[in-house]
Amino acid sequence: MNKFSEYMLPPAKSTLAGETDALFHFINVISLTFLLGITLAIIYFIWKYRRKSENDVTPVISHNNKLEITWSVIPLILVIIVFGWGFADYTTYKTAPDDAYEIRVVGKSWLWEFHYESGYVSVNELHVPAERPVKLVMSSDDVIHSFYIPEFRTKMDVLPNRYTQIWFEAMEPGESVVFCTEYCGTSHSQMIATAFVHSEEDFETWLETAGSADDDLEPVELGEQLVERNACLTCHSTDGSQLQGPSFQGSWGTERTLEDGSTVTFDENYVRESILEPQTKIVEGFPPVMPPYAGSLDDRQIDAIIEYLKTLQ
Amino acid sequence: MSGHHISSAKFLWIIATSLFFLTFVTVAVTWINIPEPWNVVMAIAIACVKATLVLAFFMNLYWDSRFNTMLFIASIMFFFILIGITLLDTLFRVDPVPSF
Amino acid sequence: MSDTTTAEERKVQHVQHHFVDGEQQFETAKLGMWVFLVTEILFFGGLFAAYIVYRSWYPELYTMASTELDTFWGTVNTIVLIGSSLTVAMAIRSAQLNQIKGLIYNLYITIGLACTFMVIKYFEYAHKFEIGILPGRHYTYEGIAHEKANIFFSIYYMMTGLHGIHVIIGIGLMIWLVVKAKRNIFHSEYYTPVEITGLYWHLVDIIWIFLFPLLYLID
Amino acid sequence: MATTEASNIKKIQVQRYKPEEYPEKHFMNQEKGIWAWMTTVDHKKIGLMFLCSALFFFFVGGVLALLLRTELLTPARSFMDSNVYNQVFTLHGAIMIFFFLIPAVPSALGNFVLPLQLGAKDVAFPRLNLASFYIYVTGAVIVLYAIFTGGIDTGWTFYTPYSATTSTNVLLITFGLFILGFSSILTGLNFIVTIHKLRAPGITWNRLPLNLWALYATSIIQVLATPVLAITLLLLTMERALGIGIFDPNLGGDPVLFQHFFWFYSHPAVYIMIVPGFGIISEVISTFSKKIIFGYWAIALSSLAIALIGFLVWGHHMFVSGQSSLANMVFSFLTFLVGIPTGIKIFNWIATMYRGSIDLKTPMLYAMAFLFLFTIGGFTGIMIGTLSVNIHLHDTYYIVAHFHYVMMGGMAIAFLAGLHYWWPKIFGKMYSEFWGRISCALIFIGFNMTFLPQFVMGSQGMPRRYHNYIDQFQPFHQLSTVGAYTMGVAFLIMAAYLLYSLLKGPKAPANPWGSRAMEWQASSPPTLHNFEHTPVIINGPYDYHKPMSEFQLGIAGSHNGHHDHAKGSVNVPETVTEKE
Repeated sequence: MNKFSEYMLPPAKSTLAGETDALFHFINVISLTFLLGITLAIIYFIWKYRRKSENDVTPVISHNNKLEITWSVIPLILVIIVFGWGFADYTTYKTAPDDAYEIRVVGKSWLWEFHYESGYVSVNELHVPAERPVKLVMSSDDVIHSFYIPEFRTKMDVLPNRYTQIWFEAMEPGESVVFCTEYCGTSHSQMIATAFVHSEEDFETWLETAGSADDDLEPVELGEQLVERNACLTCHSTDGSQLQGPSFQGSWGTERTLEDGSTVTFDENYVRESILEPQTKIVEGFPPVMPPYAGSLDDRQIDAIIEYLKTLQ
Repeated sequence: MSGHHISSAKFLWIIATSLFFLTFVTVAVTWINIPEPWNVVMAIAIACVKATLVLAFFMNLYWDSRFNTMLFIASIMFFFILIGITLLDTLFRVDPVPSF
Repeated sequence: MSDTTTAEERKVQHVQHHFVDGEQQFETAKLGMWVFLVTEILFFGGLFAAYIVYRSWYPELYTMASTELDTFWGTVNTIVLIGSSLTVAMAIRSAQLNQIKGLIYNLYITIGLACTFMVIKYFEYAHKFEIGILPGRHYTYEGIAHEKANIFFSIYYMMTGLHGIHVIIGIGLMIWLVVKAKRNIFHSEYYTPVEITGLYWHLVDIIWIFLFPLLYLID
Repeated sequence: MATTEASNIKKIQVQRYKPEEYPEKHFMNQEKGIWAWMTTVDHKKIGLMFLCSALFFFFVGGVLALLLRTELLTPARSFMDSNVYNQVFTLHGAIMIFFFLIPAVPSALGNFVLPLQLGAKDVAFPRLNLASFYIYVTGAVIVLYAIFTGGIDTGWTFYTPYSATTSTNVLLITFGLFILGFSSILTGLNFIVTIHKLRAPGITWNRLPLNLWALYATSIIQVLATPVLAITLLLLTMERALGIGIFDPNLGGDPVLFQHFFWFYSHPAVYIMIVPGFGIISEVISTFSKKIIFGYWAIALSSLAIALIGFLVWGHHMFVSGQSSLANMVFSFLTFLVGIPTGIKIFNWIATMYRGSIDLKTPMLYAMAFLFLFTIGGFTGIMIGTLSVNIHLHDTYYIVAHFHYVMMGGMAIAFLAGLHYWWPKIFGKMYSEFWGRISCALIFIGFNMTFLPQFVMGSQGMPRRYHNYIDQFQPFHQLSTVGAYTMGVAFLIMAAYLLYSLLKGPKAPANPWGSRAMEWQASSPPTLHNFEHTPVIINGPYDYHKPMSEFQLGIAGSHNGHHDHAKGSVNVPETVTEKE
């Protein structure tokens, strides 16, 4: 039985996961016991009391109060236990420890931004320390998203008009996948991030060097990395195929027709404007869905992206 | 059958007059400043009395089959379920505040 | 009363085939109407719920915004609607007593009052549209210093608008009743349509009885 | 109630009326021509028209489901774009729920059976019944038109703010569903009034077939919940048309409030779908066990209890939506309470089979499949009603699997049980028992193959509504797709043998299953006015220990009867004029 629950669940990598798994297991055991009993009873009755002739006479058993009360009260007791257990765990999920390390999460269609206290912003990469409570304060820039890390057993909707929060404590260094689980439009299923769990020291080092790690890269190389890191490729391909947005391939220097019929040249100014304020000039035939990157990309990074785009001829 | 109760014209006029009077009262109480939340309570209470008058004597629930009254009460009850449980959420939200 | 059918025949000709008698048919129709009124109450109930939730969040908004609504005309409209409820009740009474003329007159007065209500409503709306209190994203009025002022008026327009639509439907039903009454279809044994339209009209009245203090009388 | 009965007893002269076997004239040929069908106020024809429309939409929804499963064979794009995929799953959900599940049992089968089981000639408001059908058609036409002019990609839940901002045809579709809601309301209204006012002499509340108790509970939900959906959809329509801002955070509104409004309808709507299924299962199990139902009142009242508590639990769809912890606690607790009456029903049905005379005909086979599948659906419901576990499982395939076990494994299987049970009554033809069982077994196997893997991948974290997925889930998805195809084949077999039965099937006797219920005392198919006499009921609908002759009584002389078999007089509670 234990094997069964283990097979069903992903590895438990946060301190709270064990609690959830135990309850999951408990409900499974009870349910399967009942299901087995019910199924066997059905099969046995079908065989034992099969119709022997058209004139079979059946006994008049209209009710049995004792029996009926028994099978009402036992499940009632069981579900109250399950409720209490679930609620107790839930309150733990809800109350973050005071010393939790705080990270801001912003959901945008269709990427996750993680803001650290140092001012560093990473896209689709969540870096957290192991063995230390981490609190995520989350909000959305557009529609409702939902932040879900299966291996941590934690999930919360990310709302556009309010802050929500979750907390967890990762047990050991490693990587876990982050999903968006509230349907948010076209590329909902590509709104995937990775949670990197570092040991305490590694995390400190990462945090210090995160902003400057790219300093010694060539602009084109940096641009390529940024395009990948910032989830541009969710909507813009580099091989000419058409996704939610126009492909980068062969775009540089071409004329683009906009929604209002006017044209614009795909040059430095247009790329810069489209990164910072994507909604102002939408190319004809594409939905206005790109989130603005103002605040998360600086001038040097934008220049690097421009250099990279120039190479995609 | 209870469905064919015939009210006298005088009786209908009495009900209507009380309704007019209560309308005046509900406007009048806004001239004296009753503090929150009692002004709301007052306004709703008067409205409920008026609604009850209409239900009982214009819509004949007073003489009608009890089941019809029950239906009406059920609809009010389910309205309270809708608003009551929704308020359990909307009044008790505790949102975190980002520290940076 | 010029038709040649005897009283006995008139008694039964309106009974549909699947009913035992007129009494059963009358009770059935009335029960059906009450069930329908239940759905109406929950239909408006959704709006009342939205009203209550937003009022509990922004009480100050409601106090500020309701000053834009004219209590005087609100009161007049309340009186008008209660008056029309009275005439509908009188109309049913006339039908019960076989006074077809009285029935028609009372229905005429009701229609008149309902139209009065709508005309007043029209002027209230027109005034608001003029100063920029338009529904939804078209809202441009700047006289209320609250960022959610548009939502109060969205709720206002939804509630009074839907109520207004119900009044218009009511007027339509009354006209239909007048036409039928003139064809001499109703009599003391058969006045089911008058009765159930009356129930509908009283409910419209009751909803206004609550809308009036909730929207106009917030001081 | 007992005192009312005692004071209302009156003596009625009765005689036995045996149903006419293989009638020459019945409701389908008494009035001919397309016009007679279009303008009919006969509840049986309206029920049939509903049945055809519901089956049509079941077919459409099923094809969409197969498209989805085919696309999900591979982790990346197989043959549909994300946008197309999103539209297809939205339509699959919306069509199955609003056009099949909700009307299939009440409006289609219920419409046909309800007056028959009451011994009435028709529903209380026949013209309203027809109006209900045309409102359904209007809604359907609007929605179909909207699908071909832009579609919709919001998911069937229409959550704001996505539904307020997406460029698809939300306005038209929500308007279509708004209209559709009135069809549901009118049917519910009609049923409530009919059950109250049009019962044949002798049908007291404790002789009401359990199917009618279930339909009664369903109607109450329809009448109380659907108006809230109507106003919610209207507000959403206005949100798109005018930007009223009540639900749209960009204009200052609150999206979670929309979820409250939406689920206030849509959770009870789950019971609109499943409770009538309970009614069918009660009828089928009793008939094919040839035994009095165990715990009549427990089953009857648990339907009402489910209907009532069903209104108090909508927030369990919103445990991670950002609603307050207090609301979460209350909703979770109430959710578990719904489990109790549901469990009671399962136990009562099994107890009914104990010492019965069980004949495993196709409808009974479906009922057994129902018991198994619905039990799984119920227990996984307990799992996801639990607050802490729900945090992990919310919006994953576990949820998808759970509600398919309840909706498809529960409701659709019950519908099929009902369809096969009443098929001879409706059309007067028998179908192939052999192919019926084969198809049932295939559906059972295919169903489990489709949805059991989804429990596993859901637990492992596979989110729902995903066009692309990470590679580790591929084996489960492939197994699931194979299962879906198996079901598709099974449904084709069913379509074939049912069509064959219509065209060339042997004629059905009036009461092929030997049931005691009222509808089987009419001929197959019933005549235009159901019964040529006024039926009188002196026994409960499940009193298999009493002779058949006591179930075929009618008021003596109310008909030019040619079968004058027995005459006598019985004491009958005067229910028709009974007051509450």
